[in-house]
Amino acid sequence: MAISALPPFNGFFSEWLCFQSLFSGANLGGSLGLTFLLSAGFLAFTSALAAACFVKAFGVSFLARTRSHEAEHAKEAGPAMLSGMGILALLTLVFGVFAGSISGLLAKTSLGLSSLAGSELESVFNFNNLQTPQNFSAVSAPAVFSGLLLAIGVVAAVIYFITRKNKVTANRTWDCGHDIRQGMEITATGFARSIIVIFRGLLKPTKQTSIEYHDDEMRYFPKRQSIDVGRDDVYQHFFYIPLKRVSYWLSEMAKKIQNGNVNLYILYIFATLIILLLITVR
Amino acid sequence: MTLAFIWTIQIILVLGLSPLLIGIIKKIKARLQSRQGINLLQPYRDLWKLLHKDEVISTDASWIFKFSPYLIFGLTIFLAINLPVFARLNFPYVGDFLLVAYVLALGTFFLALAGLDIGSAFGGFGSSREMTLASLAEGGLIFSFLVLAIAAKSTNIYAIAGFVSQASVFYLLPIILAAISFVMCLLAENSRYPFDNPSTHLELTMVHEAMILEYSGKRLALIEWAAYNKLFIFAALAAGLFLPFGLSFGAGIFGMLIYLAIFSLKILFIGVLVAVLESTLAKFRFFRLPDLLFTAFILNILAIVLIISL
Amino acid sequence: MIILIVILTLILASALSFFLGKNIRSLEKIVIVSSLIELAAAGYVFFNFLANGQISLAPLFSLDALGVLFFCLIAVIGAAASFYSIGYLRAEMQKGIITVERVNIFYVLLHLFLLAMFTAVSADSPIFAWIAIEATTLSTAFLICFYKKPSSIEAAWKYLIINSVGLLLAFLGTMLFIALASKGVEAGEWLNWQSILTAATNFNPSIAKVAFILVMLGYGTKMGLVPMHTWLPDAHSKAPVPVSSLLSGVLLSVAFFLILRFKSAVDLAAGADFSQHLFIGFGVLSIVVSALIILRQKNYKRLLAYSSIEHMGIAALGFGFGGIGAFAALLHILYHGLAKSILFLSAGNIFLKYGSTKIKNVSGVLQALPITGVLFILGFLAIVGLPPFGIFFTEFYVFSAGIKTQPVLAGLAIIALIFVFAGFLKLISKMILSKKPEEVAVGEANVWTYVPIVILVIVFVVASLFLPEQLKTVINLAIK
Amino acid sequence: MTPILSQFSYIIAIVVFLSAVGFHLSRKNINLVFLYILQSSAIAVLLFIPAIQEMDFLLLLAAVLTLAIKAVFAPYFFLRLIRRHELTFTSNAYLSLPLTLITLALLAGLAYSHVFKSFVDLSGGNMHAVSLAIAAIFVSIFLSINRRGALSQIIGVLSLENTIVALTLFLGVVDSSGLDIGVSFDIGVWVVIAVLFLSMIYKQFGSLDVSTMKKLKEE
Repeated sequence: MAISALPPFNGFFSEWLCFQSLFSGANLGGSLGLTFLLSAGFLAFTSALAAACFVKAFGVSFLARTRSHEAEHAKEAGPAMLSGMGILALLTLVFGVFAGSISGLLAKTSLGLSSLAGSELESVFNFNNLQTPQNFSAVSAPAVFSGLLLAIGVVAAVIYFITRKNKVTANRTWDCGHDIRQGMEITATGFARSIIVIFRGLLKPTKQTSIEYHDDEMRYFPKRQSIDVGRDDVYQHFFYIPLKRVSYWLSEMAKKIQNGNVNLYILYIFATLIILLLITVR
Repeated sequence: MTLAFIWTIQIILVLGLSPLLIGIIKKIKARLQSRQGINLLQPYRDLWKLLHKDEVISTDASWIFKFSPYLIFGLTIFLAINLPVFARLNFPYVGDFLLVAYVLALGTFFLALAGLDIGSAFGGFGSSREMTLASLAEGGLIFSFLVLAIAAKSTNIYAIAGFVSQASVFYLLPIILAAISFVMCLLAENSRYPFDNPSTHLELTMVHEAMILEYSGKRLALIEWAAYNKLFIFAALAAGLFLPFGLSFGAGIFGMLIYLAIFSLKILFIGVLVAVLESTLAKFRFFRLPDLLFTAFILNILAIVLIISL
Repeated sequence: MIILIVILTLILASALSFFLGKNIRSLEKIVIVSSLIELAAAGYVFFNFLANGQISLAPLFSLDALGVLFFCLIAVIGAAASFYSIGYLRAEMQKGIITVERVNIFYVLLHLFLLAMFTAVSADSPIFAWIAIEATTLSTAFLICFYKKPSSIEAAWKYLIINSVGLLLAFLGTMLFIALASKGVEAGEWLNWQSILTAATNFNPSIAKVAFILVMLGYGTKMGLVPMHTWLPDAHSKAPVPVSSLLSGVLLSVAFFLILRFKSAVDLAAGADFSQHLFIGFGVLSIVVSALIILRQKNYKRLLAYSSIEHMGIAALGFGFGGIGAFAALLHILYHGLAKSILFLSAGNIFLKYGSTKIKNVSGVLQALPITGVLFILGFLAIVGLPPFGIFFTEFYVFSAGIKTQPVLAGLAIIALIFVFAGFLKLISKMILSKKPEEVAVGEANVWTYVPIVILVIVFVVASLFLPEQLKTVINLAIK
Repeated sequence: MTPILSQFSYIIAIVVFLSAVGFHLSRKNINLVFLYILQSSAIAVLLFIPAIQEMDFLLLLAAVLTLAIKAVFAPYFFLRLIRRHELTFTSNAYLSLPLTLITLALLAGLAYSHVFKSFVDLSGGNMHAVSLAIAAIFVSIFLSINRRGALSQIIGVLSLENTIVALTLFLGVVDSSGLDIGVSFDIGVWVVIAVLFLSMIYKQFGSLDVSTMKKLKEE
C-alpha cells in the first residue's frame, strides 16, 4: 500500500510533495511549464499503474486458493524474519503519519549541500502539516490518519450493533455450478494482459496460437490448442542490440588496420610523418 | 466548534441522500425507456433488507474479504468532509484534491483485492479490468482538479469553489473543458454506462459488479451503499466546483438552509445529466475505453495550457 | 660508478652465460646474481638520488629524476622477469619445446637486452641513448623468433624493419636537435641533455617542431602509439613470455621516457601547446583504436599487447593534459609496468599448461592453475583500473585534468575504456571462470613460475596504496 | 664551409640522391648492392674532408671505419647471401615504374617545399645539398614501402641511414668522433642480424618475398 502511494502511508506524502513541486513548475509557463505539466501527468499515470501492478502481485500470490502443492504446505517464516519486515512496515506508517516533521528534518540536509543551495525547500513545515508556499495546498498527515481511523471505527461499530443477530455461514465460492479447480483463478499474465494490450504500441506483445487436430485432413476437431503469449524486452530490442552491432562493426573496421603486410605498416608511419609535417609547418 | 457541526451535517447529507440520487437516476432511465421504473425509496429498502439478511462467506476468502467493505464505506465518510457544500469555511488541512483522488484509489485498491480474494474467475478479471480503468481514469481526475487549482492558485477545494463562483469570463472555456473531462472520469470511476453497465451480471461486460459478486448480507449492503456515496460525492464535487452560482449567501442558519436547497437542486441536475448520458450512449468496447480516457486527459492539458497562457 | 657496476655485471653475465653454454644450473645462478645486483643498485641509486639530487656517475652516464624512476622500474621488472624465466625455461625444456642451446642464447640475449635498457635510461647524450635503444631492438629481434615457427620469424622480421625505420627517423630528429644546439657552440664539445635544454630557448621554432615530430614518430613507433603500433601485437604475442613482459612493461616506457626528454626542450623552443596537441592526438587515437580491437580479440596475448598500447595512450594523454595529469601519467607508467608484467607472466603459466594462446581452447584456469588464476584476476582488476589498485587513481587524475581542457576527447577516451573493460571481462569469464576440461592436470609448473608474480603483486599493492613520500618528490622533480 | 666545399658537397648530395633513385630502378639484387657501395663511399668521402683538414686522428679513424663497414663489410655479406641462394632478381614492386617515378617526384617536391625552408639558417652555404639530402631520405623510405623483396627493404633502410648521416654532415653537425664510431658499429651489427634474418626467411619461406608473410593478422 505504501509503495502505490495510498494515503495513510509515507508513499502518498512523498508523491504529494512531488506533485506540488511539479505543479509549481507547471505555472512557469512556456515549454518548460508544459514539460512539468506532462511529467505530472505521467507521474499520476505511473502511480496508478503501480497500484494495479501491486494489486496483481499481492492478489495472485497471497489471496485465494493455493495454486501448487508446495504452496499448500507453506509455513510462515521465523519470527526474526517477520520482525525485520515488520519494523520496516511500521516505519512506513510512522513516516507517513509524521511526514511533516520528518520532511522538515530532511530539508535541513539540503541546506548543507552547496549544489542544492538555491533550491532550499520552500515548503513550510509547522507541526506535521505539509504546506507549499503561498499556501497553494496543504495536507495534514495526522489529520488524514486519524480521520480514516475514526470513520472506519464508527462504521464497524454501528454495523456490528445493527447486524449482531445475523448468522454468518461459510460455504464454497459460487462459480456458475462448476466445481472450483486451480485453473479457475486468474493468473498474473491474465491480470496484466489488458494493460499490455492497451500499451501495445510500446510493449509489442506477441501472441502465437497453435492448434493440433485429431487428423490433419479434417480441421474440425482440434485435439489440443495452446496460445503462447509473450512480450520481448523493449529496452534490449531498441537500445542494447543496435549498440552491440555498432561496436562490433567498428571493431571489424579497426581490425582491418592489422592486415599483415609490412610495406603497409611502413606506409602508415610515412603517411603520418608527411601529414604531421604539412599540418605543423603551415 | 461550527466546523464539527458542519461536518456532521455533511456526513448525514451524503449518507442520507445518496440512495435517493440512485433512485432518481434509475427512475429517469426507466422513464426514458418508457418503463414505470422503481419508486424513489427502493434503494433504501434494498439496503435495509440486505442489512438484515444472513451472510455467506467463501471458505477461501481471507481477512481482506471480510474487512474491506468496512474500509471502503469508511473512506466515503472521510471524503464527505471534503465536499464543497459550504464554501465559506476553509479548514486548510483536509480539503486537498490530491488527497481525494488517492483516497478513492485506496477504495478501488481494496475492492480489487477483495475481488481477487475469492479466487473465482469473475473476481479475477473484474479486478483486472477495474484496475486498468482506474489507473487510466485517475490521471484525468487529478488533472481536472489541477485545472481549477492552477486557476485558483490553491488546491484547497473550498478555495477553488470560492474562486470559481466569481471567476472572470476568460476562465469559462478551461472550466468547461475540465467539466467535460471530469464527467468522463465520473462515469469511469463509478462504472456508469459507457464504461461498464452497473446493473448487469453478464461476464463479458461487468467490471464493478464482478468484484462484488461474492458478497452477501451486510457486507454487500455496505459496498452498495459505498458505491452510492461515491457517486454522490462525485456529483457534489461537480456541483460545488463547476456549478458555482449561489454559493455564499448569508452566514446564519437561514443562509445555510437556502444554500442547501440550491445544492440539492444542483445534485438533482447532475443526476438527470448522468441518467440521460447513460441512456443515450452505447457501452464502449473495453479496449476503446483507454482512448476515451486519454481524450479526457488531453482536454485537461489543453485547459491548463489555456489558463497558463492567460 | 654505480651504473658502471651494473653495466659491467651485465656484460660479464652475458659473456659468462655465452661461454658456459651447456649446464643450466650455472646459467640460472648467473641470472639470479645479476638481477640481485641490479635491485641493489636501483635501491642505492634511488636513495642516493634523494640525498643529493643530480647524480652524474661517469663521463657517459648521468641520472636525473626521470632517469632514476625508470632505472628502478627496469630493475624491479627485469629481476622479476629473469626469476620467472628460470622456471619458465625449465618447464619448457621438460615439455621438450626447446633444447639447451636455445636456453643459452636466451640468457645471453636477456642480459644484453637489460644492459641496453639500463644504458638507454642513464645515457647522457641523446645519440648515446639512441644507440642504446637501437641495441635493445637488435637484442630482442632474436628473442622474438625464439621458437623457430614461421609466424615468430615473420613477427621478428616486421619488428626489425618497422622499428629500424622508426628509429632512423628518431635518429634524424636527434641529429636536428643537436644541429640546433651546436649552432652556437664550437665543434667537438660533448653535447648532453643539459646543454640542449639550455640552448633550447634560442632554437628556430619551426625546425624544432619538425625535429620533435621526427622524434615523436621515431620513438612513438618504439612506444607503440597507434599509427606506428602495427609491430607490437605480433611481436609481443610471439615472443616468449618473460621477454614480452619486459618489452611491454618496460621498453615502451623507456621509449616514452626519451620522448619526454625532448618534450621539455621543444616546449622551451616552440611553446608548450604544440607538443601537448601532439600528445593528446596520439593518446586518444591509440586508446580508441586499441579499445575497439580489444573488444573482439580472440588471442589473449595479443589482447594484453593491445592493452599496453592503450595504456601508453593514456600516459601520452596525461602528459598532453599537463598539470596533475603529468604527475598521474608518470605514476601510470610505473603502475602499468607492474600490472602488465603480472598479467603477461601469469599468461605464460596459462600458455605452459594449455599450450595455446587462443581464448576458445583455454578454460577453467581457476581450477587448473589456482594460484595463477587468482594472480591473473588481480592483474585484470589492476589493468582495467578498479579502485584498490593504483591505475584507478592515475586514470582518475588524468581524466579529471583532461575534462576541463578537452571534454570531448576525454569523454571519448572514457567510452573507449569501457570497451576495454568489456573485452577483458569476456576474456576473464571465458578463460578463468569457466569449467576445466578433464584432461588438463591441476597444479603449477614449478615454484619459480608463480613466486615472482606474487612478489610483483605485493610490490604493486604497496606502491599503489601507500604512495611513498620519496616517490612523490622524485616524480615532482621529474616533471619540471 | 668555403664555397668550393659547398659545391663539392652538392655533388656528393647528387650522387647520394641518384643512387637512392637508382635503387628503385634496378631489377637485379647485384645492382642494388653496387649502388649501395657507391652511396656509402660517397658518404665516406664526405667524412674524410674535415678529417684531412684538421688532421684529427680520431676523425680519420671514424671515417675509415665507416668506409670499411659500409662499403666492404656489408656488401660482402649481401653478395655471399645472393650467391648462396641465387637470388638474382628482386621481387617486383607494388607500384608500376611510371607511378613510382611520379611519387618520387612528388616526394622531392615536398622536400624542396616550404616545409623545410626554415633549414636555411642552419645549413650555412649548401642549402641545395640539404634539401637534396631530405629528398633522398624520403626516397629511401619509399623504397622499403614499395618493394616486396626483403633484401631491397634492408637496402632501403641502410640507404635511409646513409642519407640521414649525409644530411647531418651537410648541416655542419660535427659531433664527437666517438659517437660516429658507435653509430657505424651499430649499423654493422644491424647488417649482420639482417643477413641472418634473410637466410632464416629464405629457409622458412623459400623466397624473400615479404608479401607471403601475411599470416599474422587479426582473424
